[in-house]
Amino acid sequence: MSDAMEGESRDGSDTGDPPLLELEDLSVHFEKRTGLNPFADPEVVQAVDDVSLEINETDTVVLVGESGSGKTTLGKAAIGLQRPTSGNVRYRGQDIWDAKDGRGRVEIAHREIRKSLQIVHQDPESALNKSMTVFNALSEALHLRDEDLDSAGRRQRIYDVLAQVGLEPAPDYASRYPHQLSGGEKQRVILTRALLMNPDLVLADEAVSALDVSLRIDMMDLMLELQEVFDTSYLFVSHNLSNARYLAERANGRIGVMYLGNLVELGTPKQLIENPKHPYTKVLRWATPSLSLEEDDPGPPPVRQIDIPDATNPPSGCRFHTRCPFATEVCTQTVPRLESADDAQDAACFRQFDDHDYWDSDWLDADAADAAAERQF
Amino acid sequence: MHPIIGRIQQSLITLVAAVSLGFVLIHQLPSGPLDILFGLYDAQTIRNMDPRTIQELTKQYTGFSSNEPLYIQYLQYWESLLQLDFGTSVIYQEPVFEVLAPAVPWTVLVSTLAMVLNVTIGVSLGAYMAYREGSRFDIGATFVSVIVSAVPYYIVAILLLIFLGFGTGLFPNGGRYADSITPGFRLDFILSILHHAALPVLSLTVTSFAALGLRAHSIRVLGSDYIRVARLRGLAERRIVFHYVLRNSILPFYTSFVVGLVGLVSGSVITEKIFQYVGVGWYTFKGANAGDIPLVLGTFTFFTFATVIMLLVVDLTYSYVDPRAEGVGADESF
Amino acid sequence: MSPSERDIRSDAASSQQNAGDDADASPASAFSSDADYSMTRTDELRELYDRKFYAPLQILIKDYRGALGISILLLYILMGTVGVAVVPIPNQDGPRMLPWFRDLAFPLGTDGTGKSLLRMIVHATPRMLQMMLAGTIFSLAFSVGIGTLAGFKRGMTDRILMTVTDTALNLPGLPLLLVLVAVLQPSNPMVIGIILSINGWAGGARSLRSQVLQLRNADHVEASRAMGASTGRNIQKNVLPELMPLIMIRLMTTLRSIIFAAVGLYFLGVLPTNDNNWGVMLNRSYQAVDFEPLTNVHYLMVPLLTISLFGIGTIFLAQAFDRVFNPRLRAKYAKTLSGGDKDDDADAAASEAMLE
Amino acid sequence: MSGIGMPDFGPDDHSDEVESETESEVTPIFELENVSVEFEMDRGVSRVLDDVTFDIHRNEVLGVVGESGSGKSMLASALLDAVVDPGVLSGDITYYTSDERPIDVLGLSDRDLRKFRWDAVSMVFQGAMNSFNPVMTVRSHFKETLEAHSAADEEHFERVHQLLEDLYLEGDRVLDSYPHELSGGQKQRALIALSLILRPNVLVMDEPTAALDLLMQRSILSLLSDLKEKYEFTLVFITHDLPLVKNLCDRLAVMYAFDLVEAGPTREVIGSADHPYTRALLNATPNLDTPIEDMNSIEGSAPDPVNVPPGCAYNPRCPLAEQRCEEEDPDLVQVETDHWAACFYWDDVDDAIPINVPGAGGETDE
Repeated sequence: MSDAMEGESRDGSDTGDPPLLELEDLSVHFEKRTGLNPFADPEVVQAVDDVSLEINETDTVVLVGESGSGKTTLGKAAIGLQRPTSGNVRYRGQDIWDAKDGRGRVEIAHREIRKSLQIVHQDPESALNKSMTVFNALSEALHLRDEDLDSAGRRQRIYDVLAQVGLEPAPDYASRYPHQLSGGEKQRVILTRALLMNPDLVLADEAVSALDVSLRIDMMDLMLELQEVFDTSYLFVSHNLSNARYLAERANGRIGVMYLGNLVELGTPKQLIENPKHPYTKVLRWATPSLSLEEDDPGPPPVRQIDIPDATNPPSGCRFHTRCPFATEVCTQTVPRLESADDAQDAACFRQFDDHDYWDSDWLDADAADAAAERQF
Repeated sequence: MHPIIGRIQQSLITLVAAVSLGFVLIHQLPSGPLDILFGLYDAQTIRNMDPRTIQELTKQYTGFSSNEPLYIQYLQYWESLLQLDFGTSVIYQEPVFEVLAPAVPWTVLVSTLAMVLNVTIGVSLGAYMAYREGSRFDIGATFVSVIVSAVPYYIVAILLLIFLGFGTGLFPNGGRYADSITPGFRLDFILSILHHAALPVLSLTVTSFAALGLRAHSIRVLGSDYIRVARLRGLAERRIVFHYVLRNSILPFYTSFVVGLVGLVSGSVITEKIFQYVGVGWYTFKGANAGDIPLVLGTFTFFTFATVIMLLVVDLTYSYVDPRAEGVGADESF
Repeated sequence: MSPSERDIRSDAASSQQNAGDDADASPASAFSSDADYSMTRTDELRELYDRKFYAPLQILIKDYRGALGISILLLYILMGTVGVAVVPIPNQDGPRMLPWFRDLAFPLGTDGTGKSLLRMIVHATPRMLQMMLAGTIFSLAFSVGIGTLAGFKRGMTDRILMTVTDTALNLPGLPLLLVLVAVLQPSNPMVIGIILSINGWAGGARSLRSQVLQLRNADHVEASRAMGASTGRNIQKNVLPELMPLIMIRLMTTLRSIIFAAVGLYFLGVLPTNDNNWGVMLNRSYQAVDFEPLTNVHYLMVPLLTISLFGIGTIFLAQAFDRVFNPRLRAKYAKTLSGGDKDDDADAAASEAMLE
Repeated sequence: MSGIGMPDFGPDDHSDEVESETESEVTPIFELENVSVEFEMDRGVSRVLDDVTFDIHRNEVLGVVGESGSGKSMLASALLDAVVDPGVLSGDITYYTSDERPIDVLGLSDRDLRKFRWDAVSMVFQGAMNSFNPVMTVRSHFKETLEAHSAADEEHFERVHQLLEDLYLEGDRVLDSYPHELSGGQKQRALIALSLILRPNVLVMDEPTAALDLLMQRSILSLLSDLKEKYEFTLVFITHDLPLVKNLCDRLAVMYAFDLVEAGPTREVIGSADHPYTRALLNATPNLDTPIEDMNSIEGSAPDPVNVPPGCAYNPRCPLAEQRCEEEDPDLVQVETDHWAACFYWDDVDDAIPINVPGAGGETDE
């Protein structure tokens, strides 16, 4: 197993040419038409709110957050399946929606971009067409990549890749229908289909959480092995910090924490797990159960409110201020930027700057703050 | 409520479409609106009629004078319709409205009774078949339902007429009420009406036999989690059947039920012919048979109006039944 | 180095701008597999035939409803094509009102004018078949076309198409037909067929649209969109196959409704008819039946059974089609499909579901 | 299969003189003997619960851990004699009331069973999403349950509000809303309240938080331990997520291939597991503490209920498998005072498969 590549994490694009994929102030808002009266302006759900992120070659970024945090929407916007409301998505410097609409000078054709950004879904049941055999599903991928292989060559290519992901004997698996495969086998076929497109970036939308516990690590290892062979980057989406940590650490990538549409912290697994900066990352850290026998009872939830606020009218300023134990007046007024006070990871929270006027504005809930502080939270 | 506004909008569009279709069809006649006159006068008299009387006559029969530009004709057509002037019937030489008005209550009576019967039988039979799924009763009832829905309703009407009418004399062979009884608000008159309406109502009930549809939905509901939890909570079976199974299987059934209703209303044409039951359907048959365009168009407009009203009523009650309702217009699969 | 290995890496390399220096870092041995399975062209054709034709037919025949349904429909088609050539034109050469199964020359008996009922039934079939053909094609084309388009396109097109569909749905069936027939006086069976299904397609469009709406945001549709499949290809490959059961059942309902409407109009005497057909026979026969003693029943029963049998045939076939499109059963019956170690069929999958 | 025989309170190394105190503390509330569930398949009989013999102690929190397809949900349904048709439940299940009276659950008449369920033992399903009737308000769910058990009195209605408050839910707002108007977390908490209104002695929960977010899961679990203290009931928590229930459960029971393979106090089962599968599962569960190099998945896949491998069901995937494992199916053997494992070679598991969990060690006598 080739071990993780050395070298510090490649978030800075040092080689001058534009990063593989660049999201710049990306926002995706949905209009929800309420039934009351057609003339009232519809409620707007701010699923993703001005997020910027860069992904490089053979890079791995894992987005973590609760459901409703917009991580899947951001993922789909990044690979061009979801048109953003504002901001842009650039693939090797070329804005993909300009390419699609043919606006301005289009250097990389949309067809090219489309093929190099693929997706692996969470639920193996609905990600495979039930009335198509594995072979037909995979040859569809080859056809769409307009491989000029004759049918024998195509068959050979499919059998090779099936063997590669451990589905042996290949001809047997190739002629099966999805209902004749186990969950793990289906997920491997789905991964194969995406990789057959020879993509530069694969969005893995919770790709392992539907699998049995004992298969998850197997699947993540497989994805990382294939990352070497196919030189592809991964944008992994997960609500489970343990899975995220395993993948990011193995692939020497980064973890991004999403809350209610905002990217609130971005850094290496070591930085985020050992000394998280943003209070929400700490809450996620608390919520992730650990197997270690030394750690005793975690105590009550360290948030002022269990339920996630409604995404249609998110809280002002820092959106976590309604649940954050350390929230102060300042947090409700100004929106924190994703930046770093030191050379550690970026975080969208004023607490990292000790000269910020956050420190002299009063708590929203003093005893919650004391309780949290006392638990070295 | 948005869905209701949507529903009313849809009803208006349907009405306008029906009326416009009528208008267009009149112009499709071999020689346009004049064609109606040929049915009445021989070619000779028409040729030497002066144009003004021809205009008068066509206006009388169709509701618009055919020499005006098209859009004027269309507006006149609407104008006369809104004044309930549907033109004049060729075979009865009376305004279509006068011909149809007395017949409307009879058709409404039969359709409404059939609808009520259909709901009660269809729903309770369907629910019970689902509840006893796999039992001999279920298999037998399903087979009968399949046969019934495989046979057109007018064949069922004929069989009813022959075996229950001519054959055994249990029911009258046709007509709306016994000639011997003078109409009046008395018990014997009402009984006679019901006695005469029995067979038509029964045959119309068959048109949109709902049992099979409801059975399928009920079976799906019976398999869901909340039924299992309800049983674990020790709820009485009766409560589960009514408040859980029926309430939840009615919803998807509602939309397929509506299609059945439209079929039921338009089914009255043949049924009224078979049972000599003089309602709007009867006049439709008479008009179509004799090529009396104004009469047939009149009945068509009535049927459209009746269907639209019925669907509005159904839609209003629907949103009451299902709290998550977006109205019948929602894209529930049939 | 086995061909497949070089092929993969060269393939991976070609997509890389800066050809990585991975020449020697060959992937771990687990990756190299030198199995090559060449299949001749005929094998592929045999496999295609087997899966697309042989297996579905097997399923259909195995189910009694399928077998019954197919034989009934075939009977009518043969009657309308071969039967017409074999059975002579009916003429009034027989005794009047001869009951059925009395005389071999008139197996189904005769009508008031001495015409053989069997011949009348047979010779009425071709016009019915033409009506069915034209009406079904028109109706299915509209149902599938509008249903899929509305389901896929959403937004304004969806709203407009659905308004048109709802309007057609809300127009009362028979009165509309009567008006059209009274004005247009159609005589060619194809035209009549189309008129008969003028608003029949609406029900199908609505149910197909809701099915497409569900399929539209299914993961595998989104995955193939990500792979660059055009909307057309996506519909053809992922959406239509899943719609087939619904389309087939809608086809059967359309067949039934067209024939019933045609017979209804003939029964009302509204459609111009010179020769005999089932509706006219029905209309004349039901008035001829009298009771003490029970006579002329055969005259009514012959058209009645002919129409009902056709209806039952379509319903049985519709129920059987539901099974044909179930991939589990397709796998079980297809010869060329290996079951694999999960020699699976509906029961094992059911037991799996029970485990959860 | 001879299990651990009679539920003996055998000589445990606790000092004996406190007999009565430990006596009442360790009395079982449920005793399962050779409990099996079989489904008639045309390809043979599939046993989705294979001869389980086990005791559940009164007022304990028992975690039943197993991967999907291990039969753990079937065990939950068996406790309420609510196995889905056409499953056939066999063996005997004895429930002990608070005054130690044994009740044969499978022998109960329909009427008594209806009374027994929700009164003595109630259950929360995984799919909270559709455990509520979509066309009824939450309030009518509570009302009809109380009426069905003729407990629709003021005192119970008061308890409903109290329960909802304990679960951080505003009583009236939740009660008057329809299920589709509540979020996933709220629905699950309302379902827990609904299952506790008749003060059951045992609450069985089948993956209650699987569909919820991390934060909501952890919060519901900490709520549960408070509720258990306040309302004093035995909690049987069924999950595939071992770390989640580590702090909640007093004892853990591990299931594999439709049978119990290990059971014992939580710290022992995690710290010094005695069954190869438990150890493999511990090493395969992603978590934040174990270094990633030590994490590795389990080869092969769980068996299909119709063809369970002969002998010990785990032998195809077990590094310790010997000839004997392929022939005999091992019974639960007592390895510690209250710690059982179903493996012939349980004592050389230690060095064969080390547990890479911080704080875990080879110490066997805890």
